[in-house]
Amino acid sequence: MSNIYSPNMARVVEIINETSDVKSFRFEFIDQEVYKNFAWKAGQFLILSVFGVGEATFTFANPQTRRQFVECSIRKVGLVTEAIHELEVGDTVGIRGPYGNWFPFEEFKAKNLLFVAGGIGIAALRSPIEYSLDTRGDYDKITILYGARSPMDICYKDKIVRWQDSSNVDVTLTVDRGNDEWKHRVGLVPIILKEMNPAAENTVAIICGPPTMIKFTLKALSELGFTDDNIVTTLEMKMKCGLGKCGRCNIENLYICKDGPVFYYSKLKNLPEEY
Amino acid sequence: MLFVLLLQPTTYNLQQKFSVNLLLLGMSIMEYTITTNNLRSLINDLLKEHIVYAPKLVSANTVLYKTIVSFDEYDSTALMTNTSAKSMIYPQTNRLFEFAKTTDGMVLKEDEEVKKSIIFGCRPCDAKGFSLLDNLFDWKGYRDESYFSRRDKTTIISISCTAPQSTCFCNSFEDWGATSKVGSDLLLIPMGDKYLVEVVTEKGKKITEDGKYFEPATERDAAIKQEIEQSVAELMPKKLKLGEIKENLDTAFESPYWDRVHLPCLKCNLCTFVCPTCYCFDISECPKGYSNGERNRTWDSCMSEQFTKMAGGVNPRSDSKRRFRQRVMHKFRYHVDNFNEYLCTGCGRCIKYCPVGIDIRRVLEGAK
Amino acid sequence: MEKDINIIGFLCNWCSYAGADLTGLNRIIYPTNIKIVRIPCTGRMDPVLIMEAFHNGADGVLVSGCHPGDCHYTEGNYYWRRRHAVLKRLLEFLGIDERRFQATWVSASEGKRFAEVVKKVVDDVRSWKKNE
Amino acid sequence: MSKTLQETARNLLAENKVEVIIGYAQGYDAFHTRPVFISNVEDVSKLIINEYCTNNLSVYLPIHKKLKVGIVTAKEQDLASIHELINEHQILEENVIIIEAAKQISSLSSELGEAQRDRGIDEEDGRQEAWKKRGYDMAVEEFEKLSAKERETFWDKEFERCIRCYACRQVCPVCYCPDCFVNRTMPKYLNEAVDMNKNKLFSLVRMLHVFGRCMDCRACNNACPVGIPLRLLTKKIAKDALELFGYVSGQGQEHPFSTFEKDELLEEIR
Repeated sequence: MSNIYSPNMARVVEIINETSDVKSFRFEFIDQEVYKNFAWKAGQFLILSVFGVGEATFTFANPQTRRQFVECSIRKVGLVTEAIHELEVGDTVGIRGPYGNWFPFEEFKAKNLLFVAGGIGIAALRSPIEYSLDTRGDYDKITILYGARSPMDICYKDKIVRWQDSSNVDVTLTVDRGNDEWKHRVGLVPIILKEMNPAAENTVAIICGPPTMIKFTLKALSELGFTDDNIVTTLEMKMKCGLGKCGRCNIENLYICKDGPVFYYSKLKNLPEEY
Repeated sequence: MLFVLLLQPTTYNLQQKFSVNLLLLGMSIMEYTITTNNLRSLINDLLKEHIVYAPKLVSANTVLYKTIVSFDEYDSTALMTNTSAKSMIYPQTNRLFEFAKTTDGMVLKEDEEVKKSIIFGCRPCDAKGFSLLDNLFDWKGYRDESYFSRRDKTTIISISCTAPQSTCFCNSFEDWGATSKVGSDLLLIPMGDKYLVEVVTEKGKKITEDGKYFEPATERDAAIKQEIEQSVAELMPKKLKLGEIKENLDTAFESPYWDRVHLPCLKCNLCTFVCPTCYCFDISECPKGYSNGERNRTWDSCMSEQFTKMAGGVNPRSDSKRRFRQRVMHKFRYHVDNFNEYLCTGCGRCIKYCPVGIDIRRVLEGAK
Repeated sequence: MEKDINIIGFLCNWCSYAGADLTGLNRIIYPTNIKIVRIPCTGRMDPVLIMEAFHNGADGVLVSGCHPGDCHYTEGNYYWRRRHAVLKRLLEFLGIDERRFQATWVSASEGKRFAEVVKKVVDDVRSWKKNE
Repeated sequence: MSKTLQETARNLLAENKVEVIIGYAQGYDAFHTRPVFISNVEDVSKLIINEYCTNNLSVYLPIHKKLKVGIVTAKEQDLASIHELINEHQILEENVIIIEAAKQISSLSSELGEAQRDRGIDEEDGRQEAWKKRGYDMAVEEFEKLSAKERETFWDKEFERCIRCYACRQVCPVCYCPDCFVNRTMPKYLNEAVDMNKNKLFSLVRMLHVFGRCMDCRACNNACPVGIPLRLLTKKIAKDALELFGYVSGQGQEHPFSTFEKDELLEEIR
């Protein structure tokens, strides 16, 4: 396609109900040639179009090491996501991308990894988590902390079980409000994080979640002794083009769609809080 | 001697003389003159193969770039059109593709070839806008064909300004004057009953190559040109110290200055829509029936609340202050950091048409 | 074949829609040019829908509700009568021919009247279209 | 004139009666003014009042409804807008102090202003008078005499060049909805793609929304960058309001759309 805004056609091949308002969709490109050249890295995003409704931005939920299909986990929040939730297996959508930067795993080598996810933020962290599990030998200890509002809102239940089974991986789950069957922890992510008291030495923290959670998690991490250049986060912004042209996702002169969405906190800290 | 001889008024066989001329002097003479009558004939000739956009009076006090069918529709008296020329190449609603659900699945149809066009009577400030857009739409490894397909087929014939308005400040920009050529393909400088023609690009040269309406410029013409430049420069308002302003803006993000200065702004999209350089856009869907539709790129404005509002309701630039600051900062700081040029041509439309009289010159000068 | 005219009818749920139903039940023949949209009450009629109908190619719009005094919600149609008066004048001011936008009262028992109304509207719109 | 105004403003600020004064200051040249927000006594010298004060400053009142504001009014319509906003409970009467320059600069008498403050002219005459004072002329009647086709062609030509910058909406004192119908996505009334029909739809629906609330202050007409004669529409709705319902906006009458009479408009719908 000559036009950089033209999407490639893809088909919904599988829909997984994660929670009451989150579904995971698996897409397959209709043109296999397109898919061969469609290489992404954990942390990047794509733009999905539902024809007749519009486009929206989503992160890849599966890493490049598991590329049987393209997977996105999508929460129903607005016009486009609502239309996506209406999709059925076999429906056609448009995909363009991949856009943005990725998690700098080459810089994480031989380090401990600490993943902290809040709410739907787990969708953005699933691909780096699974990528690190697939290249397990490169890193030391892997710790995952995932918090959701309630036990009903926990995504990827079956995958989490598999993550727990992997060797030398520590998974902690927490919810804001538990119920009788809930056997894991109860409490807000930053508080649980402090209770876990992970060693800051030789560890990279990778965090994603709602703005308030990120704010307090950053505070907790710095109290635990994490330095700013050992914290990585991925930002969410309204984007339309993904190409650094439409002019809305900037923080100062950086465009989240091109210079982000993955940022070291040391860089982010010096930017004004316009995200 | 030969030089003087060649400058005798010629009325016939110009083309041949030109080629001789160029050869003999061993350099390309890129300046011609054209009489008003010949200009009329030239435009009417060009109309046969091109769509010609030119300033046209559409209602009292409103002059806009419109397709013209003859030279007579061109309004030469208007100093500035109400909206900028950007919509000729970067239309407000720009169809990216059409889609249709067929038995073979979803089919995309991109627009067919665009026709050759000419923007005639463009002011240098509008023409400069295109040179800024060119850089933007070919940035970070993505070349935007939906823009360049039009841009490449458009020849811009600018006519230099003879007198600035009280809102103009194009002289604040480096190397800028009434006869600046950036972005134009041909620049016409009015000199009484004729125009001095400066050829800027290959595209412009193509138009003069035909040659039958053009005469080579004389030394006297060049002198008159200098006089005109001089007299227009004198009429220009005082220059903004943009270097200083940029330095001030670099540290002004958190400044309480923005708390005050945004107050009169009512957050309409006017300033960004009439601007020759504001490029921000939205990609939107226009459904036609159940299975067909088109996807458009439409102008969007950092002034509107919806611009950055996300589906969940979070809005990084939710209040008036942040949006106002974004516009100023983008034009005079962020864009400079990325492209080393200001995202402004000093046309002054945002000052002239702002319903609440916000003067970006004053806003910039006060920023600390 | 010449493209026939299209009319969008916005009928109130309680009177005119039932009236139109009755027309059908009684096997009264009336022009098929009208496409019916059911609305809760004429008092709830959104002018945007009327404009949308015109802009999407409708040749005429008919709004019909309960007779004054018979409104299911007691007074919805009185409010509509006021708004209609303004809307009609404004549409005419913008150049929409008066024949193209019509309003009427049809009760649930007036099946025959509904057919007559539609016939009249279709004739009016046809006569407008002819002179277009 | 400006001196008296500055003096009044200085006193109001010095006595802490208001937190901010919204007035007019010199614009980019001698023929233009701009709205200005003054909260320091030192800045009052910026305030001016002259015949170029065309903005209707009451548009800022709902935005700053929590502040105690002193507001300069330059024409009768501005005054009427403020009272309309108070009537619609958008602003609190006690938060607003009106500095009425209208008396000083316009040849119109201040009677209307007085009556406005009392809110409620009941006699037919008073309304007629107010209507005339706001300078409605005959152009609407003349325009109505054109044929439907001519009218349509006229508006098509005008709205074709609308760039939908929404300046007309933003400068309008009574267009204060936080969520305008054009910005809604469910249902999506207006597509982002700009075409003449939708431009027309926007203006028509805006006119219906401001029906009976528009003071004909000309703000939208003046704001339009491409010169669409919106005043023709505002005059038309004002005329209809008077002719149909004997209603003049800003006079404290009940809005025609929120009331009705059983035996009126009998010829309208049959």
